[in-house]
Formats: sequence, structure tokens, C-alpha cells
Amino acid sequence: MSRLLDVRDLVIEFDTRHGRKRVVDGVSFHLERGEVLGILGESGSGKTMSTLAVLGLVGGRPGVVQGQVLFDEGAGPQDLLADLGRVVKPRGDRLVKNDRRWQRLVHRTMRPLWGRAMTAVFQNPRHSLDPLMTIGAQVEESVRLAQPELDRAGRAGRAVEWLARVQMNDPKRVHSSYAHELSGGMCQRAMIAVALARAPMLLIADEPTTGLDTTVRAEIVALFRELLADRRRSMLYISHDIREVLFLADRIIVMRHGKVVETVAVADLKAGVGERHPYTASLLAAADLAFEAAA
Amino acid sequence: MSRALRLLLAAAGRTGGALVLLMGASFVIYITIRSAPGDAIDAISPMGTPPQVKARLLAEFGLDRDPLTGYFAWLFRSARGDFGDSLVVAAGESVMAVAWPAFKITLILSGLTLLASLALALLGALVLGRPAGRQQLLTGPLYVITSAPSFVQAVLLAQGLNWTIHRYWEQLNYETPPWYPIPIYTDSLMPYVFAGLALLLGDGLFMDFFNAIRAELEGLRDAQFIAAVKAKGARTWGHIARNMLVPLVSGYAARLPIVLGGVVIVEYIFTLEGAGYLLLEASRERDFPVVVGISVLFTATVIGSTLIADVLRTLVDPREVARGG
Amino acid sequence: MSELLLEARGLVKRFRSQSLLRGSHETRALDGVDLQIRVGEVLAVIGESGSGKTTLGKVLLRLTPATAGEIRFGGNDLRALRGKALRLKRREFQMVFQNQRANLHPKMTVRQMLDESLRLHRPKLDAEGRAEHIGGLLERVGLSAKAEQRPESLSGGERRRVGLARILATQPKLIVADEPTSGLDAAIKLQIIDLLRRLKESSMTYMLISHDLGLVRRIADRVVVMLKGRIIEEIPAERLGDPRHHPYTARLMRAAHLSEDHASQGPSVIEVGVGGEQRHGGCVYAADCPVARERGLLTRCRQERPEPVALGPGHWVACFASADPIEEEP
Amino acid sequence: MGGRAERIAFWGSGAIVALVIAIGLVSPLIGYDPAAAVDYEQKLLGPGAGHWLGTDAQGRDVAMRLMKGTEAFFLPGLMAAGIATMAGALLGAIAGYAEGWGRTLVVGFLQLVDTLPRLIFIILVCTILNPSITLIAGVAGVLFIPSIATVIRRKVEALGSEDYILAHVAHGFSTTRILLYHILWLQARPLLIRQATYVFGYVLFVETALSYLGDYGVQEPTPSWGNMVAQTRELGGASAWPWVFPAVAIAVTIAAFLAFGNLLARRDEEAIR
Repeated sequence: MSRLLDVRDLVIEFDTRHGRKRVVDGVSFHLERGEVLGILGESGSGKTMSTLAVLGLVGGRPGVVQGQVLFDEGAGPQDLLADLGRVVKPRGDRLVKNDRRWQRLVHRTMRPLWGRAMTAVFQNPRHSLDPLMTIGAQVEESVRLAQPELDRAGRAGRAVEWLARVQMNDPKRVHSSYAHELSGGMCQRAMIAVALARAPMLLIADEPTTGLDTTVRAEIVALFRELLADRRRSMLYISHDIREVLFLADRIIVMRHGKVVETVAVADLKAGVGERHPYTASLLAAADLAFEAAA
Repeated sequence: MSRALRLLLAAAGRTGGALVLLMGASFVIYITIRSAPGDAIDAISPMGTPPQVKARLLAEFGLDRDPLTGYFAWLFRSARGDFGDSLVVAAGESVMAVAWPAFKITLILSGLTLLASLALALLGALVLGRPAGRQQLLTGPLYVITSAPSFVQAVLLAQGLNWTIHRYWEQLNYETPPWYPIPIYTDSLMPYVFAGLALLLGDGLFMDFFNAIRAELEGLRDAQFIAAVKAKGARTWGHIARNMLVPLVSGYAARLPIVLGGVVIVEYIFTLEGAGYLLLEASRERDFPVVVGISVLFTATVIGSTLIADVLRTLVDPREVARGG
Repeated sequence: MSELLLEARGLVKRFRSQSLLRGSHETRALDGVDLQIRVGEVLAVIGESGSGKTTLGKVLLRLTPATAGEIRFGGNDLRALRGKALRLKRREFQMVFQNQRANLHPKMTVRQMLDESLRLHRPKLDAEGRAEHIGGLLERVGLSAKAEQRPESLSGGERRRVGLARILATQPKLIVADEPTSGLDAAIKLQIIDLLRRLKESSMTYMLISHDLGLVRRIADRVVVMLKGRIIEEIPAERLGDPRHHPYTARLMRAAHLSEDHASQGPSVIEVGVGGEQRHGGCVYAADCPVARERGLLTRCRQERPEPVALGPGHWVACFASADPIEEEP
Repeated sequence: MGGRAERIAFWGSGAIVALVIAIGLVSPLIGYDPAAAVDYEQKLLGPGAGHWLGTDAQGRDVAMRLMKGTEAFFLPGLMAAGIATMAGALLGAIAGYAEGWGRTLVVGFLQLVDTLPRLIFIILVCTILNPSITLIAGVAGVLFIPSIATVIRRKVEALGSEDYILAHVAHGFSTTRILLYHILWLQARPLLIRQATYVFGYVLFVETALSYLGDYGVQEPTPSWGNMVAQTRELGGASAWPWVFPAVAIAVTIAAFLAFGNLLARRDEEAIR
């Protein structure tokens, strides 16, 4: 196995009303090919920001991203943040960036990667879909990018196939529906279809079950598990729910206040190998989970 | 129900609503006429109106009947486009014959001005994006200039225009190209351009439009679904354009009344013989059939533009139909 | 068994929306709910979003008018109360809202907010008495050090505790707590659970609305399960996990502990039915129920409304398949 | 948010607003006889020591007339803003909170008034009734009720569906107290401030516009910024001083009122959040 992603010393700072705030403070983690890495943390722990930085989607807010994000498509690692240092300048005691040039550079680096090499499923599935386009059209957009050789009918057929693969009850009807006509769980399934139709190397799922009902959440998590069964895809799974992460991931990192407090293989954790960080232990306790060392 | 049928029903419902509104608004106008102090007909008709004309007015506006039947009599006449005859401004001619050509000028002038404002605001929002510190300071003076009333702008521009014409344009004669849609009453297009400019720069219209569009655009760029489109590797501009359409059209319709307010005085300053000019002339001469006719036309335009925006929104945005009429 | 505090019979809440395009559309948020709460107990209402559990809480406290049914609170007919009489009665039943911001005024300190409440509900107390009372309240929720702070400098859990203190200021007989721990971080969640537990020990009566089974297990005495506006099961909290659950409850319990067998199931009809019609004739779970399908009960389940079947002390389910125990799937 | 630029704008516009209000309050105390001010020997002077802003074609001091000109819009503007905000807030609250036919009636009324083009309707009213600036301000106030009511209505509806307000109901506060104190005063105050300054600016616009046109506004020799600008017509190109200052005063005052209202509202909103 070779490393697909290697994040080193990632720092993200934002300007807020109360001054500059460091939301991610020197985070490092890596992801092997075919591995599922769970990132566990509560709101404000910086887990979402870290993954958005990998995706180049931190957005145009005033603030800076520093560190290294090494992504290896197969031809050797490429630092996705390498160019960005050029638009960051010190002003006074802090660093500021030229927003527009920053955005341009991010686009130049990320455009060839988005979709094909890495893609994402976000929380709030209802807001992840274009409200004015049918679900089918949005899946077809992905299909067209992945398989440009297909004609109209072929694309529509593939889109329906994908909708069926994410276990929609009536894929044909969903194909011609709009986001507001579907429930949150259905929207999330549609988003997963949109993302997977591009056959990405790395899928980033950012709290995909937050705000969904208990049973629906279980279904979505199970769907992820099934879609990952062949292990050809790597995934970063971000969640605040320790059960989900333990269920899906091979390895988890636990984040708190912008820092990684623990990295542990799920098998070790379940077997009770080694000491747990007190914070991880409290998360386990809150979820009524106890793993004892097998003697 | 099929989507097309639901759309049709929604559009029909909206049109019905607009008609009811128009009726209500015309009722307000009618009641205003009836509330004239003293003997209504003496109070509202110009001095020296002959008794037979007064009698005719009395009948035309149903002032001799109770308010409700009088209103409906007047409404039916108006609905047929018959607002009576002008008393002074174009004595003896029917109001519509005078007002309609003038109204076309006003409509085209304000419509095009607003379109130019929209285009400029959109362009500015696309080019400038998020305002940085220094830019914000620059917008200050621009803000002051553009919040000045359009008539103040017009006065300043008219002074400039006079001066310019004196200096350079006096001998030139402008020829209207045959394809040109605006009826030209003066020899030069310049007054129209200047009037448009005054409207564009005045009444806080541009900055308001610009800020609204910029906020909308920023909101869209930060929207989660745009991030999702990026993440799947597709181009975002198509999605952004589609989602901008509704706010642009609504913004256009919402600002038309502002422009229609400003156009009245600006036309007067540049002596463009549009409906605003006519309105002020008629008002000065107490030629109230003309005043009432033009008021109804303006009101109908406001309601009509809102209706068009509503229907368009229903066509573009599938959530509208779901929300129900 | 202690005396009844609140009793509801045949509660119905309909939302009707009239639209030119879609015709009249009716949703039954509550579809014939019977409920009893006894003094000193904690009743948990569990169910997923859209099951009507929050509506039930609001209807019981007269925050939303019921369409039909009867609510008796300590002997009074609650639905008959109007105006000032109702407002005065309100101090006896309070609601903890899901929203953290609820009840908190951004520009007032914690002390000022509590003072405002006491002024309204305990007009006989003088300034000193109020101050003393506030001290006691803050101590009860563990916020003594934060009396002079404003909401913006409080954490999510502290805000919730201020909300609780404000509610306790009215000395209510019943507290309806709607998802009191949702959106809170694990550590703070434990604090709130601890606080609720301590209040329970001081014999406060609660109705706890939650989808968090962990919370329910820790606090509740009795649990009712809601689905689409109906109560489909009632069970003593210590018997949760009983093999004879209603099929929907079983599914809910399984979902809380993630397992492989959800994968093959596909999305539930409950969820798909968001835009669809609601059926009132039969069992609300019929369309989605694996047990009904397995045992060939579908037609009956679709047409007849199942009556409660007693399965043990304080345990009943409204299900035709419940005569014999339903095996929990491995 | 905006940082330095916003602070400058806030204090700058605030200073202008304060100045206009101060002049509006003080100027009625100063006696001024327009006829006595005429002095043809001093006509069309540029700005100088004796006359800070110069004199007009009749030799009257522009600075003095500019100051007295505030009387033409100050009280009417306050009146219109008062009518519009109070009635707008009340009707908006009703439209947002009430149910049934009361709500339908109020919403219908608001929609109706909203369709009337403001300036055109004011001219219509002036044509038919005996116009006075008080009447004009009153009509302007009424015409602005819907735009305020709509904003308030949205706010009330948004809050009404939130647990926030339900919590107050549950706590035993009366509906009137919740509507007037908790929603209108505490939550919608920034919106009301913004709308009130907007209406004030609009009355300044209408007054100056009508005075400029000369038929229904303030008549010479009583000064108004509008009829001062109207001097362009007689002056031709002779001198710019008599009308440039009032024109700038109109532009700056309106801009200041709008900006100050907006920025004040934004500060208030941020404080509430």
C-alpha cells in the first residue's frame, strides 16, 4: 500500500469579529490506498475545516491555510498547497492573503482533481443539491464527466442505474424529481450517487448523517459500508458519532480544539489494546460503549 | 396533475390576483377623486370649465351616484380604455390618445434605464467580488452620489448638457436611424441619454441594485450546492446563472416603481414629452381626467411587472408551484 | 401507584393546508393519542422526526390548540382554560425547548433573566427574597459562578441550564423536555443528563421527548413509542430490549446500534412517504413492516387499526403480530 | 465585519444626521423675514466672509436660507416616519401573528397600498385636494406602511415559528407583551430604525422635488432646498453658488440618513445575535 493522502502540519486561521481564530492547529494525518479513515470530533473541533482544506473548498473567508497536503494520484505525491504560499504575505503580526489570487490558484490546482481524484458528500443533503435542477440532471452531469462517450439516452440510463445502486425505491421517479420533493435521506442517497458516478479515488464524507433520523442514518451508514465493500475506494469519513466511525473506519483520528488527540486502529480500540486518551474514553462512555482488553 | 397544467393554473391564479389588485388600486384612486373638498366637481375641474363639460365629467366619473355604483361605472369605462377627454392639455382629445404615446416613451426610457442599471450592477458584482478594505472606502463617495435624488442628478446633468450643447452640438442635427424603436420628439437623442443617466445614477437605485446582486452572488458562491458541484468536478457558472435568474428578475420588477417615480421629474427637467411630463402639465392645469388616466397606467405597469416576475419565477423555480398559489 | 398529574384522551391534531393547486391537504400530526403522566414519574416519548412527538408536547401544554380530545391537568380541563386563567396556570407546566436560544435574552445577564421570571410568577417576593431564591436556583443547576454573565459568554450546555433554572423559578409541577441534549457535545450532554437525574430525585415530574435511547434508558421510568401521530407501544424503561417489541420499535432499537443488516433493506417507506398520502385506516407501519409481510398479515394491517395488546405489566403494543413474541433479528 | 471603513461611515453619517437634526431643532427659534433679506446690491456673490455660502439672485444669504430650508422637511419627515413605522409595525405584527379574516384584511390592504406608485399618487392627491406639506407627508407616511409592515411581518413569522417565542408563551407572558416588547421592541427595532430613516429621506426627496417643480411644494419666498435648486431655471449659467450648495445638501443629507439607518441597524443586529 502507498499513501494516497498525507496531510502535514495543517494550520487554518480565520478572521472573526473577535479577532483571528485558529480553527485547525497543526493537524497531521495520512490515508493509505483502499483505507477508510474516520475523523471523530465534536462541533468546533476543526474536523470539517481540515477536510475542506484537502478539497480546496475552505472558501473565500479572510484567513489562511498553511501546511502540506500531499496527494498521490499514482505519479508521486503532489503538494496541493504548494502554490498558495505565494499569495500569503505577512501584515503586522499576522499573515493575510490576496483572496482572488488565492481562489484562482486553488482552482488551477484542484480543477483536474475534483470529481475524478477526490469528491465529497456533505452534511445538509438538501442544500447540497441544486434546487432548480432535477436529481437526474445532476447525476447525469457527473456521468457525462466520467463517461463523455455516452449519448443522451445512455447517460440517462446510467443515471437511473446509479440511483438504483444507492437503493432508491423508485429510481425513475427520483430521476425526474427535484430536491425539495425528496426527504433528507433520499437527498443524501442522491448526493452519494452524484459523487460515486464520477468513480473517485477518494470519497470525503463530511458528517453525511447529521440531521437525519435514527433509522435513516443507519441505512445511509450501511449503504456506505456496502459501497466500500470492494475496497477499491478510499474514504475519509467525518462524524461526531463514535458508533458510525467505529462501524465504518479502519482507523480513526480523534480531534479536539483543532488538534489531533489520538490516532488508533479500530481493531486495536475494539480489542482494548493500549491506553485511551481521556477524551476518547469520555466519548465512548457517552455512547455507552466499553471495550475491555481481552486479558 | 401534470407539471405543465400546474404551471398554467399557477399563472392563471397569479393573473387573477393581479387583476383583483388592479381593481383595488383603481378603487383607491377613485375614492381619492371623490374625497375632493367642497363640491367635488368644482374643486377638481379647472377654473372656467363650462357647465356642460362639468355635467359630462359628473357622469363620466359617476360623481352623481353613490360611490360603489359610480366606481363600477367608471371602472367599466376605464377597462375599455376610455378615460374620458382631456380638458386643457389637449382639450377635447381622448385621454388615451394623448397619454398612450407619451406613456410608451416613459416605459421604454425607464425600462431601458433599469436594464442598464442591472447590467452594470451585475458586471460590477462579477468583476469586483468581495469588497476589500480599500474598496469599501471608495464606495463611500459613490454611495453619496448615487443616493442623491434623480432630479438633483438631472439638474446637474442638464446644466452640463446645456453647456455642452452650447459648446459643441448647436449646429449638429441628429438623424434617427430607421430601426430605432424610441419615437424621437426632439432632434437629438442626447436628452434621453442624459435622462437615463440621471435615473441610473439617482435615487440610490444603482447602489441598492448592486449591493443586492452582489449579496445574492456571494450567497450563491458560498452555497453548499455550489461546493458540491465543484467537488464533483463540474463547472459552476451554469448553476450560478440559473439560480441568479430569479433574483435578477424579481429585483428588476421590484425596482421599476422607484424608476417610475424618478422618471416623472426627470422628464420634466429634460422636457421629454413622456407620461411624466404630461402628468405634471395636466396636474398644473388641473386637467384631472389626464392625471387619473396616467395614474392608472402607472399603477397597472407596477402590477404588471410584478405579475411577469411572479410568473417567470414560477416557470424557473420548481419550488414555487409546490409552495402553492 | 401515585396520583395522576396529566391525562389526555383521544388527542387529535390536524394541520389542514388549502391550496388552489393541490386542493385541500390534511396531515394528522396526532391521530388519537391517549396518555397519562403520574406525579413524580418520568415518561419518555420516543420516535423519529415527523412522528408527532414534539407536537404532542406542545398540544399537552396548550402551546398549540388541539383539534379534538381531552386534556386534564391536576383535575382541571386544560382545553377549557382561556386568557389570563391559562396564563396563570402555565407556571405549573413548563417546556424545555430544543432550541438553545429559547428563553434567553441576549442583552440580559443570567440574574436579570431569572429576576424577570420571578417578578412575573412570584409577585409577593421582595428584592431580597428574589436574590435568595435566584441563588438557590443557580446552585441547583450548578451555575452559581455565572450569575452576572450574558448568554453570549455561556456555552451551549450552560445556556440550557439557564433555561432550566428559569423554568424551575416558576416551581412547575410538570416539565416537558424536548430533546434536551440534542446538539450538545458528549461531555456537556453527560452534565445535562446528570442534572436531569438529580431533579428527578427531587421528585420532579417529566415528560421527556427524545430520540436518544441512551438518554431515555438513563432517566425514564416509562417509555411510549410514537409513529405518525400514534402511540404504538408503551413499555417500562427497564424492559426496553424486550424481544416482544413492536416491529417499528425493534427497528428503531437496531438502528441505534449500527449493524450490517440495514444494508440490504433499502430506504424505509416511512421516509419515502414524505410527499405521499397518509393513510388513516390501518396500522401506520403497515407499508414498511417486515413482520406483516412475512406473516401474510398485510391486508389486515392495511385496513384495520390494531388495538393495544397487553404483553406484561405496563407493557402493551398496538400490533396484530404481537400475540406471539417477535424475534429480534441477529 | 466591515472594520475601519464601516466605522468611518458610521460616525461620518452620524455626524451629518446629528447636524441636520440640530439645525432642524434650532432653526425655528431664529427669526427670518424673507422679504427683508432681499438686497440687490449683494446679489450673486460667491462664498466669502460676509456670506459663507454666497448669495442668490436677490442677494439673500444662501447659508441662512439653507438653514431655514430644513423647516420645510424636518417636522413633516418626522411625522411621516412616525406614521409609517408605527402603523407599519402594528399592521406587520398583526399580519404576521393573527390568523383568519383579520389577517386577510390586513394583508390585502398592505398589498393594495403597495401597488400605488408613490410619487404619482402624491401628485394625484395634490391635484385633487388642497395640497400642503403636512398632507403630502401624511400620504407619504401611509404609502410607506406596506414596506415596513412586510419587513416586520417576515420577522414576526420567522420568530413565530421558532421555539424562542413559544418559550415566552409557555412562560406565561401575554400575547400583547410578546408582540410589542419581545418581538417589536427587542427584535425588530433595528429594522424599524432603518425603515424610519428611509422614510425620512423619502420625505426630504418628495418635499424638495415638489418644491423644485414649484406647484405643490414650499413656495418662494419661503426657503426650501428644492426651490433653491429651482433657481437654476432663472439663473441660466450666471452663477452656480445659489443652487450647488442646496443640491449637495440634499444629496449628502439623504445619503447620510440612509447610511446611518443601515449602519445603526446593522450594529444593533450584531448586538442581538
